[in-house]
Amino acid sequence: MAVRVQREDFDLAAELKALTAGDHRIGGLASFVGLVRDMADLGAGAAAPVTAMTLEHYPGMTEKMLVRIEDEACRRWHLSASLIIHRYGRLEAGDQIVLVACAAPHRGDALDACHFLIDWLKTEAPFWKLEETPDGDGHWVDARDSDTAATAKWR
Amino acid sequence: MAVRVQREDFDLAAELKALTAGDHRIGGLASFVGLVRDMADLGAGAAAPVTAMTLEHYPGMTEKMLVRIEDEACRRWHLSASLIIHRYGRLEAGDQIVLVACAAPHRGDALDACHFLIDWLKTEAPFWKLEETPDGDGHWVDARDSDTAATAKWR
Amino acid sequence: MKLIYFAWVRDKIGHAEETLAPPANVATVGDLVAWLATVSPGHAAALADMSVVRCAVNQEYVGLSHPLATGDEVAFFPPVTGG
Amino acid sequence: MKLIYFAWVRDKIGHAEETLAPPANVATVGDLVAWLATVSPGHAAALADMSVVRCAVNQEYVGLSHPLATGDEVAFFPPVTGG
Repeated sequence: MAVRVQREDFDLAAELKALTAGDHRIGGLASFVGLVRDMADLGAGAAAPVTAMTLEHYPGMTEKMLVRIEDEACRRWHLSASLIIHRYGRLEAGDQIVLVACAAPHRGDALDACHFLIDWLKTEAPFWKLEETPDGDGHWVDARDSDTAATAKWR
Repeated sequence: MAVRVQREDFDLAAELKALTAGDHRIGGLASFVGLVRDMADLGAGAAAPVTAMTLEHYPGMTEKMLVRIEDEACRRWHLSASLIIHRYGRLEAGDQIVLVACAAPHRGDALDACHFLIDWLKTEAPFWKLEETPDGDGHWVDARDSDTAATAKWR
Repeated sequence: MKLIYFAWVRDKIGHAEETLAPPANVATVGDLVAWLATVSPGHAAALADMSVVRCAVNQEYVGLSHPLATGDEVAFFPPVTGG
Repeated sequence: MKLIYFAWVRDKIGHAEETLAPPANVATVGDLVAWLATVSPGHAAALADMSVVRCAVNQEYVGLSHPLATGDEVAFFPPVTGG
């Protein structure tokens, strides 16, 4: 069970390997990586190109919320190990933003907990995205109703 | 969209990296890795130690079923890329058995398709596990009702 | 007709595949199962409970009523346990 | 009282944090929002529509009726968009 909030990129391979290393009770490892897309959804099917984004967060509260979300996952599912890494700062299209990974004796626990963590994190962890468009403008990404709905299904 | 059935281990990092490389429309990458557990479920909470297992399959039909399952996922969700790797032969506790990975513009598609693929594969792809216990005995793993139920929810 | 067996179905029958020529009145998978049970005690034991045996004809899952044709590849095996 | 602002709330107010001493009749978050709107046009603009502003007191999400104490760390920000 671990949470990291960092500016640096992460090595997906090394993180996943470390999560299961030496624990042969683990039958499944589910993971999700969020990546910076080069297009922003503007709603109604419209999209705009994005060259980069800056992720801002609330130091202290971020870690507190991520630990709480992870604790909640451990209460709901039987997990052997879990990891949340969330980056902040300036990221470019294709860059990794977030990693959520859950290892468990049974695949259902790993898969459901992983899905729960990313849905919950999206509506509870204090991060904000400022997208840069090619004309040099920056605009703050609006929270999406679909994210709120995704979290609601776990309540 | 790719399916591989192989005796050799796979490099999780390299596979995941290749799946998203260069496609900046991808916003999420969901993956599941199945690992050989050192304990077998005997039902009713009982378990027995397992030192290794041998995975047998039906060459030809296996690939055909995996391609069909992957096609079905692509019909149901908007995916940018997907990959199924399933090993056969003798594997030891902690070894990787299977990788399912889905990349998509939106996380929900990647997560749901990944979950679907592993559930469906478990009841449709012609693989059989022979578990070895420390006393040298081998026994064929029984299909689990829970796997059939997991697949049924996607129908 | 090519017959292929996997896992404990193969263990009970004693070999992984064989080529057999069933009599002309074997028209379906169910007929084939009944006839195979007369071939050897191993075949009979392996196919005694078809609720735990699956059949594929030409690499497609089929039921007992599926019709058979000359040259079919017919496989019998337990419910699958991969993943 | 330490006040912290993020994202477009900060952009509208013009700075990321400040220490203010609200009058004694500011007992809740709702009171604080009303008082802050009098501090500057930027504050007023940032907090004009509290349906799109979240508040955390001492790093816990709270509603407008949440009571305030001296020494609280109060943060205002838009709905979160991480992940």
